Amino acid sequence: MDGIHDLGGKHGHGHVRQESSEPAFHARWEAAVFAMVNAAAASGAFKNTDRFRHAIERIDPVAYLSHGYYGRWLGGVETLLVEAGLITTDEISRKALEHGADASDLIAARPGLVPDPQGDPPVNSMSDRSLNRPARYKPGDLVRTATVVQSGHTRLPAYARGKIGQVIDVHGGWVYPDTNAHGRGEQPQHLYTVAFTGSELFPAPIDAADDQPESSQDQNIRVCLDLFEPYLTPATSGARL
Amino acid sequence: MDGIHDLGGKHGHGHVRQESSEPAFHARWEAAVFAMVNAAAASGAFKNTDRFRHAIERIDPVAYLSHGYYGRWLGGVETLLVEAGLITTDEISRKALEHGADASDLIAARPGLVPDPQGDPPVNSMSDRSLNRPARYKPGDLVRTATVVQSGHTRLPAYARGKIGQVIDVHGGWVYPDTNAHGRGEQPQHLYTVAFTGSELFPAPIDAADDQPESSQDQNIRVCLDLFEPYLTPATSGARL
Amino acid sequence: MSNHEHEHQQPPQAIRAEALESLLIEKGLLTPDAIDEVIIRYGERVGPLNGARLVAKAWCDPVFRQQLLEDGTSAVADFNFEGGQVEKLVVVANTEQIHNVVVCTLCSCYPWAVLGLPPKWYKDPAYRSRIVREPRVLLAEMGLALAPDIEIRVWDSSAEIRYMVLPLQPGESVGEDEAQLVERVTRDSMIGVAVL
Amino acid sequence: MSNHEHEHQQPPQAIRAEALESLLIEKGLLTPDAIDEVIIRYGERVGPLNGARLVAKAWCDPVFRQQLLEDGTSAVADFNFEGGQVEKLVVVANTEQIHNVVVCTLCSCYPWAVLGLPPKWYKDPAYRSRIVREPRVLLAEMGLALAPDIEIRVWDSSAEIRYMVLPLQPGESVGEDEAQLVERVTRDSMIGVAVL
Repeated sequence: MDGIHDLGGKHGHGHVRQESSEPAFHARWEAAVFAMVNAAAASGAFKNTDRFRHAIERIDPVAYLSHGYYGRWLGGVETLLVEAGLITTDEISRKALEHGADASDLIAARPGLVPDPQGDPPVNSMSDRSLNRPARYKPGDLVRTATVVQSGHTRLPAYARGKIGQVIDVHGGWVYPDTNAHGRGEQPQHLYTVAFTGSELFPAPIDAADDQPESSQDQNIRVCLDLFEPYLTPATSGARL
Repeated sequence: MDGIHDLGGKHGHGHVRQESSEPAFHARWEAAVFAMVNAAAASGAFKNTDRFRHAIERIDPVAYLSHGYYGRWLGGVETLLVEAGLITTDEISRKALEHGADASDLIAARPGLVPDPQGDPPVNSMSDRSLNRPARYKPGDLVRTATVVQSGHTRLPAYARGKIGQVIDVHGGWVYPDTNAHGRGEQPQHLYTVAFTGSELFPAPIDAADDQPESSQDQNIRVCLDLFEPYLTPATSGARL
Repeated sequence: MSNHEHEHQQPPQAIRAEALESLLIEKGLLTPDAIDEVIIRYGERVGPLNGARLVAKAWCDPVFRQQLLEDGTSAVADFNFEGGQVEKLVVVANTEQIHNVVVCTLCSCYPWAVLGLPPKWYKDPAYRSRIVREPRVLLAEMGLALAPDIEIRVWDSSAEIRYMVLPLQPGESVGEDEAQLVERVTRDSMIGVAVL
Repeated sequence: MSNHEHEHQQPPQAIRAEALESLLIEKGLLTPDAIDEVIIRYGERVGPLNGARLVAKAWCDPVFRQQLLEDGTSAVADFNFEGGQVEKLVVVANTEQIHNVVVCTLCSCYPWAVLGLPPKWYKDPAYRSRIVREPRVLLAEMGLALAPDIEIRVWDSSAEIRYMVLPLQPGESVGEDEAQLVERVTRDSMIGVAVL
């Protein structure tokens, strides 16, 4: 999906604000959300992390940008608890009003009317899976990434689509998030680390004025991503690293 | 730029909410913003619409999605008034507190420390310009759009980058927003209407399950955009419409 | 609590707009009259009635219809509509096979002089994001179910050209005079999210 | 006004989290103990000290260093760190020519078992959007100015592999023992937004 979560390379998000002596949790409610996500998994509201990640991707875009990390988790887990039938949106909203919420407060959760099927429980809690088929690529191979991805959850970010990179590591078979998030099975795939030049991912603008050099023209940057085999096709030419 | 404003094709923004008997303005402040934008232009805070559009693109992304159309205009005009030195951010914030604002309220404006130069005033208030050089393309020609654009303002949306379409109309020379917004001159360019198939812009996902047909597979959709010549290169093959 | 609720009747951007208004008035950059003028101009004089007059005339007058479709800008010039934002007007005609719909994905461009100011939904993220990707699905959600064999043409207003849809004339209206026909034409039919 | 201010001390998502917490407790899906356990686990037992121990050992022990870089997962196994989120660990070493930095642009993946929970900025849009596009500019803003001839390698954690940076040992620390060296290693140096 082309969602608000896919932030790599986007403009306009301002400056990084570092804190000194930052605590693990800034408030008790953040730890409560953490515990509730664990509890939701234990109660069967979701069976794998891919599904939870996708639930977060589906929350309200304004909430995504403004509610913080645990606010995003909260929206995601509300969605999954509601979709699993363990709780209703009305129950949460009524309780929130009792706790002093404003009726106009932004609600992050976006439960679907017809949720994806849950699918089978994971074969095991780890994500690596042995595969009988050989890996299609080996270190040094040039690959081109897909321009189009699944309409739901995917782990190929928009900024790395339709780009040529070089395989630098091969990791064996891993659960495929694109299907696993939607109850369509683990469908394990070979996983590769692929390195790209910064200028391949973010080339110089077509008509940048000479007096406005973009940092993307920095020739000494590599970006590496871990990509699943279905995202890749062989490339015959392209910058070797 | 790859900003929050570039909404075409993005997922997660929910349902369209239509109103019956909608007024021109929902509140007096919306009309006040409209008048203030006119006043800012009259006072020289900006000299062309491209610059104003880009100021809106630069506002805070959460404000962009949540403050509404006139809220976006407000952020844009605040930015331009501050950058022009007509008013300070502090003055606005102090006055807002007097008017009952919360200190924690989200501020949309994002004035730059070193604003772009204003550039020359427009040759005339219209945007079409006669050009001595001939148009490179004619109706029927296949063209491919750029994958990369200016780092600032541009009118080539992300969803239409790196795509093949067919020229269906030729409009003569027009002021080029990509330079005009940044005080780098009108640099008029030939303008074309280019038609794309829906499946060129939004192809079917690489591994969509058969039971989840995406609407993007609808074969009976055309999307037409008005594109400036620098965005285009000749294409030799591609779906004719 | 009532105080709290009262304060929340105004969204923060409204409070900030009022603050900027009083600052600009203090600095002599804005007159209160200018606001009233905007309200009157776009509330009364500029609106979709202008577009409706064009549509009704095009239905009645084949020569005008042809002129409107071939060169909308000059066809409209005689009407002396005010309202700006239409430097070049392109009018696209619906047929039995083709349905047109207008959007501006990058901001909210709209042909003010012929349709007035756009409705809120036209400017909101949901419409701008979805109409180019899944127009048939979205139009159906908005109440316009189009058969799969009708081609949908989406016009994304990415430059200074402004688009307006010429809707099909309803069969039952044939024979009505122009003034009656004007009454039938809705704003939404000229954006392309409805038919008549 | 004081009532109003009081209500605003809690952001809406905090209120909603408390509401969900009491609902889940009512329904028997959550015990209050579970929250305390999370606070103790990630506040005390899981944190960047684990990673610092790895780094200090790698600085002192060339065999361990090689094992850590070649197969981080098994090199770390003996430490029995708790905390999850490190099914496969890849440790990337800074050199005089190459500087490494870690991000997760799509969510906020982070090697919990060795670094604890990530700092807020790691999860916020500014870092996630900019570090892949303009790492040299952003690192300089964050206080780490790298010469143009130093190659920057950004690791975007897009699958289940987790990355940790092995920083260069400060020259003045050579000869210190492992316990002293552990004290020198900062969380930020293991993410790659600082050097030592």
